Amino acid sequence: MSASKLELEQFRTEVSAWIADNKPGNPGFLLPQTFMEVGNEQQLEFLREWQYKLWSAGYLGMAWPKEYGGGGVSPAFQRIADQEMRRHHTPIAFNVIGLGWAGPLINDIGTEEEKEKYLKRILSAEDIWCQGFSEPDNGSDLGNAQCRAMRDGDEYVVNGTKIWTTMGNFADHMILLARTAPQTERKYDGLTFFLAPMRIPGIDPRPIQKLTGEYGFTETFFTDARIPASSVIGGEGNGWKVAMQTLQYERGAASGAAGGLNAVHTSAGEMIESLRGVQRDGRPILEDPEVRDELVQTLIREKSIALGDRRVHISALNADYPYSLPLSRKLRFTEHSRAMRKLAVGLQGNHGALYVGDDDVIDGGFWQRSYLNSFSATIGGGTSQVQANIIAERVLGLPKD
Amino acid sequence: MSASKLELEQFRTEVSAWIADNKPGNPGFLLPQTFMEVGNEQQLEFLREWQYKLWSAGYLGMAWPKEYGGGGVSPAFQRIADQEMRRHHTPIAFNVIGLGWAGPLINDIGTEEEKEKYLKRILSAEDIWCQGFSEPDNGSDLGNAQCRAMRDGDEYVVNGTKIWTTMGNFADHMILLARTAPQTERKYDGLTFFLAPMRIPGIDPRPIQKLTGEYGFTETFFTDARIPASSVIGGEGNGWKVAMQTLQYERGAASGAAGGLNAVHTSAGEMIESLRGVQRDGRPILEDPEVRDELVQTLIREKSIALGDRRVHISALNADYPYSLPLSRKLRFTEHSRAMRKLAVGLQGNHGALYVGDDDVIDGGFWQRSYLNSFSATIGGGTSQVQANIIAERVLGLPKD
Amino acid sequence: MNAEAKPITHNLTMDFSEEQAMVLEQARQFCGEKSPIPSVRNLLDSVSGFDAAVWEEQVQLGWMGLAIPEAYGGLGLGISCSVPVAEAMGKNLLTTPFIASTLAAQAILRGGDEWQREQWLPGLATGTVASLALLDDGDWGGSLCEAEVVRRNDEYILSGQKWFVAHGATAEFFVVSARCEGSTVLAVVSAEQVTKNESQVLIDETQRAAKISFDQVNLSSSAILSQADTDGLLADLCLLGALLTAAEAAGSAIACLETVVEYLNIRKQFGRLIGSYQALKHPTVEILNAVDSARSHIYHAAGLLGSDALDNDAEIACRMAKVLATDAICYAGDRAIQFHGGMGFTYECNAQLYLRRAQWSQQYYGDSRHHRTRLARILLDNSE
Amino acid sequence: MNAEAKPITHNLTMDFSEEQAMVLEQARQFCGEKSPIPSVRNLLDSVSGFDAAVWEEQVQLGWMGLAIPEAYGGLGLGISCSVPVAEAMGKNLLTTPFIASTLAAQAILRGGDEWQREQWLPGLATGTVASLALLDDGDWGGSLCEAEVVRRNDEYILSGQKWFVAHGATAEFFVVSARCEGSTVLAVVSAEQVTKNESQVLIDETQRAAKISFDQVNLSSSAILSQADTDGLLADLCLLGALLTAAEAAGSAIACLETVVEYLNIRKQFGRLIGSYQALKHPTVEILNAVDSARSHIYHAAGLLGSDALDNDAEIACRMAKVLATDAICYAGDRAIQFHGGMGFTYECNAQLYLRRAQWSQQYYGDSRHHRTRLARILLDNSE
Repeated sequence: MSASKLELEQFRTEVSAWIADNKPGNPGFLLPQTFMEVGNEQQLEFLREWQYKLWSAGYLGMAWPKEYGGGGVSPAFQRIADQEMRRHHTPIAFNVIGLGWAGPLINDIGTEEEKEKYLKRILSAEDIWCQGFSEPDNGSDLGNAQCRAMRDGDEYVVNGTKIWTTMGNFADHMILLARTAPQTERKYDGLTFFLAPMRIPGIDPRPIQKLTGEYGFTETFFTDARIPASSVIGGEGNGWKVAMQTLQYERGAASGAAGGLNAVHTSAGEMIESLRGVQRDGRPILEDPEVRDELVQTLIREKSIALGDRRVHISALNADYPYSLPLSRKLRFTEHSRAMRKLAVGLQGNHGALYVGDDDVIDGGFWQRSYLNSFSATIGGGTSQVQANIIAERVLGLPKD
Repeated sequence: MSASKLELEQFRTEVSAWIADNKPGNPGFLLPQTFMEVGNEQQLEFLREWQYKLWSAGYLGMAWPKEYGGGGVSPAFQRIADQEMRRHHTPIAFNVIGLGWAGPLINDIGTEEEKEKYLKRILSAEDIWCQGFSEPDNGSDLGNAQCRAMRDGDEYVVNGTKIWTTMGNFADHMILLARTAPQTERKYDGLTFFLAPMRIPGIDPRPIQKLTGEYGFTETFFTDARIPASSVIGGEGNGWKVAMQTLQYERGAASGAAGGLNAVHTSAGEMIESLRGVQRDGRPILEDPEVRDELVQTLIREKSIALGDRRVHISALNADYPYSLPLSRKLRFTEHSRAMRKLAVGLQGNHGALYVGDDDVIDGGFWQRSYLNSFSATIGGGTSQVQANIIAERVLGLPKD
Repeated sequence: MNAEAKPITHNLTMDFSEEQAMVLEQARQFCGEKSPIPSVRNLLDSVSGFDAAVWEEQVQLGWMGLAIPEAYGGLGLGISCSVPVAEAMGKNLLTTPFIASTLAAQAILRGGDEWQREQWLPGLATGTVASLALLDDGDWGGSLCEAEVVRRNDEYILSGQKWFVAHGATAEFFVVSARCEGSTVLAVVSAEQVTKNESQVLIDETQRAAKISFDQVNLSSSAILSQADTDGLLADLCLLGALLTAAEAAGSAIACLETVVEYLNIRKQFGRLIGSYQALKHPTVEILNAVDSARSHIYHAAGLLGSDALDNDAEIACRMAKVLATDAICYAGDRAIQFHGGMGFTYECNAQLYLRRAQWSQQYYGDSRHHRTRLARILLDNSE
Repeated sequence: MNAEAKPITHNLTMDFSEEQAMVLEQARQFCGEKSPIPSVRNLLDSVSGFDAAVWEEQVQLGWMGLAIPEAYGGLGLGISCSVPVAEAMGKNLLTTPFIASTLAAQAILRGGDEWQREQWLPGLATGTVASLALLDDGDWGGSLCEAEVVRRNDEYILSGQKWFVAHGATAEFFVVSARCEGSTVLAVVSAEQVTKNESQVLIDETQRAAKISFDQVNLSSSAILSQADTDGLLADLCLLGALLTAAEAAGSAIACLETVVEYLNIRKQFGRLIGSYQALKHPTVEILNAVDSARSHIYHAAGLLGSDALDNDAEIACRMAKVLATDAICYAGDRAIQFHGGMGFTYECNAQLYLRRAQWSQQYYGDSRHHRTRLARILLDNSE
């Protein structure tokens, strides 16, 4: 199934042309930069339409099996399609939990019935998926999940609370990690993984207002919610293993994800452009030597991440600490993103004190909002502090706390 | 015994004049900046002579009792004398452990006999004192000292190792913290404090070469060294309490220390002066905007410490965290000193790669050597990391590790 | 090495008067009582941004008169006594027009003639809301004042636009900087005379500011403050504004620190209180040290202020205070979100209030870089 | 927002050839065997600073010929293959004249005519020690070259002084920059012709450098490299020097990191391995990330180098590599001392070797600020 270089280049031309023709125009409202920023129906419908269009044209789920709505071709095509989407700054393919987590998992270990039931509707965005891993008292400590699912005949009765459920209020299904056996020796052993329905009695997703003032997450309360026993995936008690497997898919098409952009990439170059009109001491801030130096350092850091993503594939250059680049990427990237946005706001002078909705705010308040939103990445999916511990222990072999 | 403002100002004039007349000239070799840098006999004899001269003139131990060689006047006089020494950049009063630790302790809790035996000779620098607290395996964990002193008749037999003994090879006496009862419930309870002789069989102080290439500390090995039982101070088993008391004296004349400079203060202004001749990109480095900004930040930090030393006395401005300024001073000051020296070397351009002994090195290599030496303060007396824990726990009330 | 080099920043005065101490204690207590977080949150959506009753009480306590001489109905304690109030207000995120009106009063006191002082200061001492309007655009360091006053016989005609006028929607009058015949003037303009008054949308929802425009507004000659070297006065007002903003920011940073410490002492992860992790406790100590440094400089600066034009030492002190205080709140606010984990990402968590405050404080009356650039000139170029 | 803004640093090539991989593996093994720490320490006091036998072995392995074309007795693999050697040497603090001679060879290869290449390159490929002499004073950014060549008929007369000439005491000849009739030239000068050759006392005791002076030294016209735009060539040599220094520094930083990790895994305080304290483990992760970033840039830069003049992308890459590598070793060296506690304060502890190396690496071929200033010009002023 491997494709020739020529085929791939031809494909790039084709997809690029299609995107140029079909990329939606400015909708007149701020579009979500990540799937965690879908806060209202207007944004949701816009993104649902875009994803459907993308899939209909054959540029999403290209490496998934044909019989379940995929394209059945090499992941190399999807990578190219994704690159072109990034290059053309298209909107995101917002159904991220379905495309990047649940879908690949179902593809890998799901039954025939599950594949038929779920996969196509993930790609077409007919079904929206959300994720139920974190809990209010166990943000960083996934293995300690306390949400209970008690077997009762053909069903499990779920009680507990999940938090940071992205699009929980819009979702049709949830990948749910719940405790089916409370008394196990290792806390991980009592967990089970479910493909749970969301639109049933006893499930109450309540929107959480983010620090930006907007919405995008819910806290999901389960009160005697009855989910079918058939929604277990990977077998009862194997939830931890399945969850860990699910987390591996995040990395892109090659690992089984359906593809599409899951975030709008914001480059340091865009930050610099945003500052072109800003004056400091009566002259353009981009002429201020100290500011220039901070911008250069930001550019260097940005390039470090991009080069690291390439170096990771050269094993001779990863001999000392083979897991260093992949395991540290989240920390490096999310901290860079936060720092860059903090700098962008700080360099705006007075404009930095304005916010979304002001007539004079730079780029519609994008940078302020984006700085506030950036903490979702330095906190979610394991805080930066937890990431540093992981790197210290798994890459450098330092002792646990 | 309180002195009038006029008396004090007259005294300031007097001492300033005396110093101007008696301050030694350039000895032709690099003088120690702290007592931890006395590496050879030449430096030792020079400093011994200076201290003797200072004491003979009545400007050292001014607040100690007259009968033991002191001046018997208010500590305010010593503070002024110290200020003038600092202003005139005199050499240090190098017998620091005697003047600032052992002396005040003996003054406070020593017997008449001990006072007569030790105090005057500390001031005159006839006896040099050193300190035996740290051990190779317990750098930061003083309470865990393992050096053993077993009672045997009128003597204690000492076995073990002390490290970072400043001037151990020159010292006549040591304040020694040793374990006299190995099996106590709290590790602190088994410790005893000694005024131990150094020039007896079984004590072997071996010079440690510092990272600068010079000497200044010893590792002191005790092998069945027999010290008189009468050298216990504060009572057997009370060593921890006595040691903690001793550490309180460090703060200067008001707390009982004899006074005199224990370190040559190096200001950011001196760093800036040292850079006046350095060129970057064909013009003076002090005109480089980015460098200027780093220098300003250094000046601000330096001033913060000095202002904090004044604000600490204004209780209304210390209401939130009363122990914050005093407990954090060591961390703030030593980290500032290290960072400033690191910057000073980094800004020298190529000259930064030269070292003591080179013809072209700036200020005789002072900054390079001083950067390397600065770690003695960020490590010794509780590392910066331990200091941060102390502040977190005692000032902010955060939980222990 | 030049062992005789003098310290570059030799003034280390730390005078804190009994009056300042009294004001600090009173202000802390008052603000703590009147501005608990629920009250702060209640006001976020309000138009004025403050509770008129609380403002009235502040006025009754005499705080608006602290820096106004007794001859004009004030207490005559000097601007150094306004600094602790700003800090206490910052600590409780209380944002009445105290700073705005205090600065307007300073402009009139330092720049007005006797008639002008008598005209406006007694009202300010008893609660008239007023505000400085200095900025023509987004740049505190720009030297060109674009607003212009044209003189026609005995009349003055003002045109221009001013940004970031604190409490612009509430103020009864403004003290406006403008060019006039080649030099700078300060003009007193009443709210009714303003052509356009638009509220700005601020990231710090506790603050209020407006963009105000003047289109051919007629002013009488008595509206022009003319007693002083206006350029020097403008520079001084910017320094006083920087110091009061620094005090407010330092207060907010202390509150932010307390919020962090409290959470670190109750939240558990992996079976331990998160405050026991050095990755959290040591940066929290850095916040403490940053706040401590800022406060030392703020009260050092306050002690150097009198009724005369600010001298070199006072300028250094105000600028350093602003650098440290705003760096402290920016760091504290950022870390506060992070250390609250998922909770910190919610609007409900108070950490966001401090992070948003930080974005206001850092730019108002010049950001850290702005002041450091000027400090470099003073400290590195004027060495004797 | 301008969503179409192009990435400013668009070249993300990461080519690492099989030859480079082979050289890296071989060099790491060789340097690990030949330069364990006791050997490094044995050489600290020596005059030459290196073991002639080890140098001879390096030469035998063909390393001096890596970047010299086959026509002149080299292997013709290009300068990109010298980079891994520099890194491996840095990792083991091995400091033979590899970098010095490689750079001298590049000067002749890029700047010499056929006769000059044939004259010197075969010797360099087989171990002649040579060195570049570029610096007139302490400033890598100064544009004035003060050494001067005066032309008299067919002869050239050189006068001047050069600083920080690596392995100046050992080199058989030098490639010296000088002014000549309004432009710049590079001249090949033999060690015997040097008027004064003084070793400098370096903080990094593993390195060797000299100050060399020329007083009216006569050179034949064949000693003047004249094939190229000399200003461009000089700039390129500085970039190549920066990259090789960066590679050496990155290697040293890796070794420093390993030293820290090892100690953190054996030293106990308060009953716990000190590596379990986040105050130590997280900064150690920062060292790792800094080294990783530096290495990504170093090999990216190496992949962009050919035999032609360096293009814009190569310049950006070399400068970024130098910034990151030297910042990494400076941070790593400093933290290594601190994290070794009292032990770190001793000469016996290896941490000091890396801290001293850092002081050498940071300034050699321009420090981090030097390169960042130039990057600002390229990246911020030339945006299309």
